[in-house]
Amino acid sequence: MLETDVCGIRFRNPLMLAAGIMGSTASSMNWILESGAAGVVSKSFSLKPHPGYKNPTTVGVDGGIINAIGLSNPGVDNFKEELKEINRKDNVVIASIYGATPDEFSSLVEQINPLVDMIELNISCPHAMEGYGASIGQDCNLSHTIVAASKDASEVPIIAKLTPNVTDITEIAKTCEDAGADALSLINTLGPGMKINIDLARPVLFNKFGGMSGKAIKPIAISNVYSVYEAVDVPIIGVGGVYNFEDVVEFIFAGARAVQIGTAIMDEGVEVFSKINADLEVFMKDKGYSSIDEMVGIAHGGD
Amino acid sequence: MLETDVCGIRFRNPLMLAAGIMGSTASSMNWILESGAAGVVSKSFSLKPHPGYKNPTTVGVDGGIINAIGLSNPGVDNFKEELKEINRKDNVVIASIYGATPDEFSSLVEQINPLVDMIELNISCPHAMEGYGASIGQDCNLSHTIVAASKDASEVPIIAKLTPNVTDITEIAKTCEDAGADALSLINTLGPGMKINIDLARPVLFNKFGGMSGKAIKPIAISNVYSVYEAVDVPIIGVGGVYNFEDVVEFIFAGARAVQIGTAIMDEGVEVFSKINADLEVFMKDKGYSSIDEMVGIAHGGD
Amino acid sequence: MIRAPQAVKIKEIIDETPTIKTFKFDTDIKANPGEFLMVWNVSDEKPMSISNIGDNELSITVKNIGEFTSKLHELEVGDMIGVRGSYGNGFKTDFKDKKLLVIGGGVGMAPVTALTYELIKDNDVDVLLAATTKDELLFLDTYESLDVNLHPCTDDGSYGFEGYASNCLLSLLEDTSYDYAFVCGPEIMMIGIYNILEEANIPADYSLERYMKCALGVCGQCCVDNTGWRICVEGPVFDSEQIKLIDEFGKYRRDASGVKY
Amino acid sequence: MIRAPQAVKIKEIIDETPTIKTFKFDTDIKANPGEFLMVWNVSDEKPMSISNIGDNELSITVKNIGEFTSKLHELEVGDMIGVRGSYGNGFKTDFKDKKLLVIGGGVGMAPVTALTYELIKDNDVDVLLAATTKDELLFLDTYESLDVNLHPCTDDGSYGFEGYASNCLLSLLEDTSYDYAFVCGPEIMMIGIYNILEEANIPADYSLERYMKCALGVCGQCCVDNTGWRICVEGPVFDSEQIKLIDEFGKYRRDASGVKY
Ligand SMILES: Cc1cc2nc3c(=O)[nH]c(=O)nc-3n(C[C@H](O)[C@H](O)[C@H](O)COP(=O)(O)OP(=O)(O)OC[C@H]3O[C@@H](n4cnc5c(N)ncnc54)[C@H](O)[C@@H]3O)c2cc1C
Ligand SMILES: Cc1cc2nc3c(=O)[nH]c(=O)nc-3n(C[C@H](O)[C@H](O)[C@H](O)COP(=O)(O)OP(=O)(O)OC[C@H]3O[C@@H](n4cnc5c(N)ncnc54)[C@H](O)[C@@H]3O)c2cc1C
Ligand SMILES: Cc1cc2nc3c(=O)[nH]c(=O)nc-3n(C[C@H](O)[C@H](O)[C@H](O)COP(=O)(O)O)c2cc1C
Ligand SMILES: Cc1cc2nc3c(=O)[nH]c(=O)nc-3n(C[C@H](O)[C@H](O)[C@H](O)COP(=O)(O)O)c2cc1C
Ligand code: FES
Ligand code: FES
Repeated sequence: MLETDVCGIRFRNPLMLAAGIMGSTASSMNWILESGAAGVVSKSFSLKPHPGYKNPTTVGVDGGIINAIGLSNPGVDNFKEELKEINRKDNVVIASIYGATPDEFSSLVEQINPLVDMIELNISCPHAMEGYGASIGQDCNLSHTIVAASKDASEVPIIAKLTPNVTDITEIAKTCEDAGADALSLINTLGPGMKINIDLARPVLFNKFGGMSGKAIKPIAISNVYSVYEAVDVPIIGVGGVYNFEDVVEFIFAGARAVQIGTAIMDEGVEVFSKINADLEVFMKDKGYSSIDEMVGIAHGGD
Repeated sequence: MLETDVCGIRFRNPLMLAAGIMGSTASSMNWILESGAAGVVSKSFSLKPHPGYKNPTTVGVDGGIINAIGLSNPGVDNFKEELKEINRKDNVVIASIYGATPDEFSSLVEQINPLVDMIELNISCPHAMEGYGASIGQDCNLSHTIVAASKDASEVPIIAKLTPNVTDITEIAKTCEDAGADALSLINTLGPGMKINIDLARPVLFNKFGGMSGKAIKPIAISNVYSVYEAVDVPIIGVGGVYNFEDVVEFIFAGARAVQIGTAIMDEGVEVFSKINADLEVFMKDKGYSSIDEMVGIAHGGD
Repeated sequence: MIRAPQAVKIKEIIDETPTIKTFKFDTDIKANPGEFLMVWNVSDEKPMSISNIGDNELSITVKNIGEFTSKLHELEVGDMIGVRGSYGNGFKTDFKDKKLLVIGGGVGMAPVTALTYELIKDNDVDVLLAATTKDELLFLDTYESLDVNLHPCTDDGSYGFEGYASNCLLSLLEDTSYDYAFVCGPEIMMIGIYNILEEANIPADYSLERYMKCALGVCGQCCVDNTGWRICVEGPVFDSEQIKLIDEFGKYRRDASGVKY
Repeated sequence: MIRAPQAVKIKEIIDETPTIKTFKFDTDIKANPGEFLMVWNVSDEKPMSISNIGDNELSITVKNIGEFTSKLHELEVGDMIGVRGSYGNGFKTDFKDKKLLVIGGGVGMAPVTALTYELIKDNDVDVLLAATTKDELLFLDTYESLDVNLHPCTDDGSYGFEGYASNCLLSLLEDTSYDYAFVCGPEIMMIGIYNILEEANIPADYSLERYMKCALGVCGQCCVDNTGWRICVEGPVFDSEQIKLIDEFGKYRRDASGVKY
């Protein structure tokens, strides 16, 4: 009863791994799949290897963490070797990619198409270098060009991952839909945020600013999913502070067809996937829901 | 040693009450002043009485609350009676006002000028009616017009209160400075956010969306203060998730000359002001700081 | 205390009087007598005192006086409502072997009834049960079966003492004195009672009502003059010493906009 | 465990060898042997094992091998650093009346030294202390004063056994067997030791190093093939059964970009 689909791609259950969390190696992603996730989104990678920022790249705050990993990755050539080792049987494998230009995106898309079921475009990382990440997703024109170029080059569905750090997320969502995105995932990390150590009188992160994730950002993510659901027709994947089955239901009721889980793994371990699946099934039986499909967006209905 | 000043206005200590929290009556504001705050910002009021939204107007979430009170207030005529009763001796009394047009703002400013030490413009409430609150503060032109009109009409310093719910807060900050704002306060509530009750499958707030406040938003507030400090020359008042002296120091190091406290009162009681003042003094002595002034913005310095 | 509504299923509805119903539901919310819940029916949310505290079970008792309360009266067993709380500062309960007086007017009997169950364990309790007319005497049957000295009182004399609660109180004080009293009812009634009890030197707890929004102590909507106390945190119950400082008691209150009336 | 750096003041610095220093500081962070801290010097942050666990006091022992570690070596008593942790899964310590063998190579003695203090309380402990040369034998004086059977070993024979730690281990195994062993050192050394211990059927704990970023188990930087385990959560210490499943052990690792080398 937990099956769902996102633009025609079937998921055993609505849970997948969020980009950038334990997603750099086939080994860790296979472990996550064995732990109950129906799909995995890889760490975002680019054409060339990139070391990311110096440490500290993460710091804990009330209700979550802020991070500025800086999109470190071994480059597409190395990453293809990882993608090949992911167990695709019954699982959905999604590559997250990033770049600065339409050409970079389409080149990445072409190279990985045969190895994955879907491709997520990271146009939303709030601590990327100038020209990357959210500097794309905060600009409608840039977003349109990048999504359109990726879609043209792709044989698999394209997901545009959105940043909440804009004045109006529905505008960008509609732009991405117009440009051909098959689905949207939201939200990437919030802010940016900052943590200052008061004894050393310095921002903790090497990059000073970092994106916020975890429980604290869930209300913002839910609100964004709810708004975007009313603005677009393409399916939505909810991300941001999912820790338990209640959170999953909240995202689905707001309009998501599936959710991604990241920071919760820090607190709950990889067991979080099987735990949520079990609890979600009990909830659905209790309430008389027989499919995820019938639950999607119902918080919009009525009065 | 706790004294500070914001654009020439002297505060006994860097703590003041944030707008909209226990700020609807002279009685409650006097209580807050007696509890150790050096200043109070009133609930935002408008020309005419306004009942705000129906309940639920607040709901708890991890790390804080989301609210959509909807700017309820008894109108300027009634509010003037409250302002007159606030004990101004050694205290800083700040009126927060809102409206939709430059005329509304300047009319409010003129009426209350004699009763207050400063005026804060609420151009940042994320759950205000269309045309009010953040719909002003998310638009540079509107912000400029409103701030300039208020400044023209005012005999006391004008504070523009900024919303974090924009693509780039420094842009709005610079606009407000250009328009004549004497100081900036940031941030107003974050988001908006949403809480859905999964048993009733409905957003809890009557207005569905509400602004988020409390601990959870502090990293975003710190980051915004840090960025705006590098973008403008006018003094900054930090707001968002201040619960203890460490939070105050973090804001000051990021660039704030004073802070406002709201949601913490829910968890810590009105005693939060005297507690923080006492702890802050101990911290300053321990570290050898002799004034707030020398602490402002030091997280920007060095390496 | 929870700050987001918890959905509960109404398991029993009791028609108390022509205008008052009690709703019972299971919940793990813990409460003390005098505290209240914010009750959400998906279209509005309002404060209601807890009228009975059971094992993992609470009751509210609602008088139909307007849009929200009339919608609550339409609810049926099995329907769901949202509740959050419990909020506020309740009645003093640490009494032993004392002569106590509980005074409730109309639906004001709700909070003091949860209290009475507690008080009668260790004390000698008189209850002054007031209403406009016999049919509106709330919990009359319950009180008749409880170990209390019951003094019913109706404005029209259709049952018990004829006259206002304050008159009834004066008559009780003719031959009895009390160590402590507990009062809840319309403010116009409570101010009369307060004057009498102060005169008689009987300290008491009074439960007040003001317009509520957050119930969390932040919005400031419910603050009273001149102390600034919040009905939702420092109240709704105040003792005689505190009531003395609440200038607006019995005089005025503020509506949803904050306008005095 | 804390997730944001706590500023601590260095209260003592010990020059252990020409390349290794120990830094002692007060902290309320609680730790077990084998766990590590992320150490922040305001310009970078890197993992360091806890080499000694005292009352509200921890030590780290740092070998100067690059930019960060050489900056740490410039620190003076009274300077502040940031530490967060303690992280990871440490050594097994629930042994009693057992014959145990602790093997450390170079700065790999750091984590096993915190462990040895724990083990010697209830067990008979042999320590194989290895380094390239006499001057680099870490904690030699300490171990000579401890209640252990010390087996120093240097590559160049300048002190104790002459040769690699693996040769020394083979010679020890000629006349002794052990219930359990604990190993930390360069991976090239550990793989040799692992092969010998497996052959001899001696179960053991091995402490691994991989490039660390978050140390919180989220970034995925430190995951090993083929299990996917995180060195910062499931590690850094793994037992023989687990090591068997870590294919990359002794073969390769990944740099900050994730490129294998
Ligand atoms: C702490 C507290 C405990 C209460 N306990 C009970 C109880 O046990 N049983 C009971 O029947 N009633 C109780 N009330 C009163 C109850 O909240 C109101 O009767 C109800 O809100 C009326 O709503 P309505 O829409 O039916 O009527 P309306 O026509 O909207 O209002 C009628 C009157 O009710 C009051 N009221 C309306 N909205 C609110 C609000 N949000 N907060 C406070 N007062 C409001 C105002 O005085 C108003 O004039 C309590 C109130 C408070 C403050
Ligand atoms: C769990 C763990 C515990 C450790 N305990 C100790 C200890 O007790 N004492 C000690 O001296 N050293 C310890 N190290 C190694 C220590 O972290 C490195 O020596 C240090 O990071 C080198 O930094 P550098 O800038 O001086 O050298 P660089 O020139 O930057 O690097 C030299 C080598 O150190 C390693 N290294 C660099 N950065 C990191 C990083 N962020 N995470 C992991 N490894 C890195 C790499 O293998 C690199 O090739 C430990 C490492 C780990 C993973
Ligand atoms: C350490 C870390 C690294 C991340 N890296 C990426 C990334 O490479 N690409 C991306 O699109 N999102 C990245 N994210 C964002 C997450 O995918 C997710 O959108 C966000 O963390 C909110 O979800 P959560 O609260 O469940 O973690 C990263 C988040 C964290 C915490
Ligand atoms: C219940 C509530 C009402 C508020 N009303 C106002 C308001 O009227 N005007 C305004 O500028 N800000 C208002 N705010 C925002 C606060 O002043 C403050 O900016 C925000 O809550 C963040 O600070 P905090 O985390 O300390 O509460 C309100 C916040 C809350 C929680
Ligand atoms: S109802 Fe908001 S402070 Fe009491
Ligand atoms: S260092 Fe990030 S998961 Fe281990």
